Amino acid sequence: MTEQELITNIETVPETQEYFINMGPQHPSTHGVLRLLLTLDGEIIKKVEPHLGYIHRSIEKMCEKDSYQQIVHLTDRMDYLSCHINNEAVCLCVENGLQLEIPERVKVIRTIISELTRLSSHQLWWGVMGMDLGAITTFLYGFRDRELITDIFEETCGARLTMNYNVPGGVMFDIHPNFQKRTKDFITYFRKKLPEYDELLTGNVIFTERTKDIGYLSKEDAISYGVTGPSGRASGFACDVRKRFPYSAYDRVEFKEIIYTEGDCFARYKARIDEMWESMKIIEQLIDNIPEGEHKAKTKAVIKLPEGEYYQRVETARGELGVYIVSDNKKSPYRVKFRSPGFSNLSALDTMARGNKIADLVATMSTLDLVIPDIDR
Amino acid sequence: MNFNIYDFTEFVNSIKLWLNSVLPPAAADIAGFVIIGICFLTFIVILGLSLVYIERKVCAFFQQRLGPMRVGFWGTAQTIADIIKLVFKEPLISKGSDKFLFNLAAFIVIIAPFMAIAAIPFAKGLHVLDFDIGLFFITAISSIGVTGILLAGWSSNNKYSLIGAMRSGAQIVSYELSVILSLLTIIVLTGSLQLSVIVESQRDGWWIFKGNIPAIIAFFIFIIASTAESNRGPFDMAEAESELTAGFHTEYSGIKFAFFFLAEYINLFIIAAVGATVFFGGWMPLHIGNFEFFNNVMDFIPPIIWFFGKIAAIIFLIMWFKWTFPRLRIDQLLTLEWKYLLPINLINLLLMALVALSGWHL
Amino acid sequence: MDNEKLKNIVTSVIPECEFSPDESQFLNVIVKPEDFRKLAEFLRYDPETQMDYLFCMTAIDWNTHFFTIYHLTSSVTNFTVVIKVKITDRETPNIDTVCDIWKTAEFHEREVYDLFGIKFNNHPDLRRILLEDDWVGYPLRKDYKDEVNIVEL
Amino acid sequence: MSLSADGIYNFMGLKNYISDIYNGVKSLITGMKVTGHYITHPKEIVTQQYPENRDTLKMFERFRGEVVLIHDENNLHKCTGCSACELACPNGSIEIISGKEIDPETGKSTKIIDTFVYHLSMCTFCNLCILSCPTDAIKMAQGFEHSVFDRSKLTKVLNKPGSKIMPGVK
Repeated sequence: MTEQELITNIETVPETQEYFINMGPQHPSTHGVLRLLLTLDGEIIKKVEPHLGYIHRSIEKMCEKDSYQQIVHLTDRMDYLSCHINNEAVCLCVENGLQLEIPERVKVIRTIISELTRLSSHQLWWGVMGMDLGAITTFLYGFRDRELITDIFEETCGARLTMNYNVPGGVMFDIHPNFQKRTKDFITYFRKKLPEYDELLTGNVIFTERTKDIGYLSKEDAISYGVTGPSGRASGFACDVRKRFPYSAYDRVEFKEIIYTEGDCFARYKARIDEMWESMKIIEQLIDNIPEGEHKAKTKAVIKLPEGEYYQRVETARGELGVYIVSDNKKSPYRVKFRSPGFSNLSALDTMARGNKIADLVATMSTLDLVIPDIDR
Repeated sequence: MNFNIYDFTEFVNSIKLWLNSVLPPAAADIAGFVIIGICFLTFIVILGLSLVYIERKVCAFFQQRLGPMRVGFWGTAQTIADIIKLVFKEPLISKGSDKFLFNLAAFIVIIAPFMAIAAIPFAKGLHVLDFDIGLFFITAISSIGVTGILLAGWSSNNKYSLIGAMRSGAQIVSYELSVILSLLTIIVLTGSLQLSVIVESQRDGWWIFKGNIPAIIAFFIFIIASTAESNRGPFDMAEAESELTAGFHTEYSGIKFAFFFLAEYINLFIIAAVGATVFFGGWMPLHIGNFEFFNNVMDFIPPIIWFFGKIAAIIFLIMWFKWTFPRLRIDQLLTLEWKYLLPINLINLLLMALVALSGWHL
Repeated sequence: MDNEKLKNIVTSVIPECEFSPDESQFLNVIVKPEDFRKLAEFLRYDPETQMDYLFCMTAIDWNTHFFTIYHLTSSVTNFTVVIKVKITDRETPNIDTVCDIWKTAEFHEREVYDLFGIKFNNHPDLRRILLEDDWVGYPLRKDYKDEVNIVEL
Repeated sequence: MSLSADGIYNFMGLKNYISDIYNGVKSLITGMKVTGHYITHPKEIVTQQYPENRDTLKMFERFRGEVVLIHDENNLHKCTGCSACELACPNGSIEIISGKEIDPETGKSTKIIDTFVYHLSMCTFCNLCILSCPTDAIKMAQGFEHSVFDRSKLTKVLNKPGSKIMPGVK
């Protein structure tokens, strides 16, 4: 072989190429019907391009036809893991528009159930996060503890997941007589079980290796992308609506806004675990001090909001949910916009996952805690 | 015919003699092969089914569940029902896949453990292939399985499968080293690769007790490395359900999927068997020095029960790992091997040589 | 900072903007599409305002015109302003993108494009985000008709 | 190599290396203790064997399983056919077909229900119909085993044949 031939031979050796992989819409770790188009170089991610809309149900369009009472139950179907908080957002927005004075009892009940919802959502997230990283046992433990909360919901609200417990002006029924006892029992139980979560996953050397310095999101990016909730706070973005714009009974309870500055998967994980402790603290402060009174303020059968625009933000388990209602003084709103936390959080995924491996993308996604119906609405 | 549960030598010999007496020598040999083959086929199928059942139950109890309960008493017939389902399922072959290699891969994967299992001593005299390189043979043969995994990933025409296969290749090449080095640590003491000799050398105590600290370290490295070699969690990068859907066997269905499934469990058995033979004395009962009475009581338990008991214990340990730990990432997996296990292993081997030379072992 | 001061700042940048009535929840500024980009850049980068967090972005169809609505707040000063951009062109509504100023706008603008048909000039990747690529029409417009999927009760 | 005390103890990073291994193994054993606890405590198993425990399974009284029209022992119900629930329902799962009945005593015609159609397949169990009912004629029952082989079976008629409105309910 001559030298020339050798050179041409070397040149014809195929170079490494980037290739595409479709992650989803059916994939175990996208938690629903999310499709990610990954551009990969070997196992290194070059680009993540989310394709949404597989479960788009046009909730905003449906709201334009429904009465204000009916809108509430649609929000159950957005972020189904923090359904009570979604309902609360709509109700607060409507009450705000009507200038309705809601009883203190309602505020406290709403806050307790919101925090229980947050706990149950985080428990589910913890289980699923472990499963995404390969520790399937955590999934069952997370669900085991969540079951007790859903039992509380079932007894008081009448359903386990899509509870629709709020109505504009208050809550649908008064709390069940067993509610306080069950909740207290649960808190004592879960205070014992939560350290187990740490033993099983948080301290585990494999887990920390898998999550530390993975999926980094800087504070500037978090604000710019609008990444809120525990994910945003893990990057140092103080975005807890409960602290910044207190609603319901959050102004009278003491709790810490969990802020980490690392911005990696482990910080997001820790933020959620710590948030569970804070939620329990909030519930303990309120559960014995539920004021007596009505469970619902008097409202008209047909609610008409005065002309104008109303914006209400609440803190769901995933971040800041905004409800923007534009009313033209009819029985259904003119335009409703739900600023869902998942939608904004997802948009930062590309920045976070670039340069990491496929396995890291899974970890990043699960620490973002995506709920697909929340993103697609 | 003289059947003795403590010593199968006479029993096996009498079958041989009987075969030779009724058949010409060549035919007798062939008949012997066929009988052994059938025995092993039955054994492997039963083994696979029961291991799947055990895994499901153990996993369920770790997770505070009950596991399969519907089919048969406590769900004992569940795996049989599963196999029936798998047999009747349509064997799909995806478009654009290399059909020949695709089909071949499933067989390579299952053949490797089939061959390896032949060299394992089940009890005294119950041993098909007892040659002087027995341990070497098992480690060599069982790593053929990775060829099947690579072929499966390559021929599936699926990028997930391909990534899984490549991961598996990298993983097995690395961990093969640790498995062999940790076994060598004990070979330093036995001085032989023949499995029957290794078992016999532990008549007065198992190597894990006799071999001082290096033997214990070697055992743990062996467990870790062989778990990785068999692609089980926390080292199941090749399947990595949450990342690669099902890795190299994404495209397989029906009975060919069952082959992959079965191979995984037989590999598990072989690992546990090798571990039990080398570190825990194989079928040898637990003997402690001069405690005559204790030793006699232990001798009363048949060797085959000892052997399977030890295997069960090791399998339980491996399952415990799988159902507790998160999965490693591929680069961490290689880091673990090359930065931790291999250096420790080499030093451990040196230590063991020192122990053997100075006679510190029992 | 209070509403009055912010009003003054905004007027100093865009003299011909309108403000909404006082009783509304946030300060509303109504600007023309051609002024919008300038105001957005100013509010984001001016050291006094530092509106670095676009927490909600949407549009409204008022039959004769569109509003694109930007809810802005600052993580430093915690002050909120709502910019409404009035787009009177119903046939080819378009407006400058802000997704280089607030990255979250990239997705939100795609959503608005998808559901209202408002084009964002200079947007890097303006495709439908929630609906299929071959969907006809823009569902959140008030004149949208879909005989098959929308059932009138 | 520096001769500081740390440098001597941390010979070539060996100390870090060993403490890495020690901490790693310790954390793994902590995790195994948790799972080990549960495998040795089979009494803490939380599985409920559903079809077997059907007899003892009792749903909470507020559980929303399906809408029923309350009938008393004389086959009387309280529904006046005002269709408030039909209006309140967000999904159109309630259809009330009303008829007229002429009161034999006064000769006035009153509105009564002919059929109370309930589409279970469309219901989201939001409870709005129950809240809107002025006479408390309907309630949420606890039945949850709704699966059927034929979808048309999910369209139910809630008023029993021959049932009448309770006297005095307006």
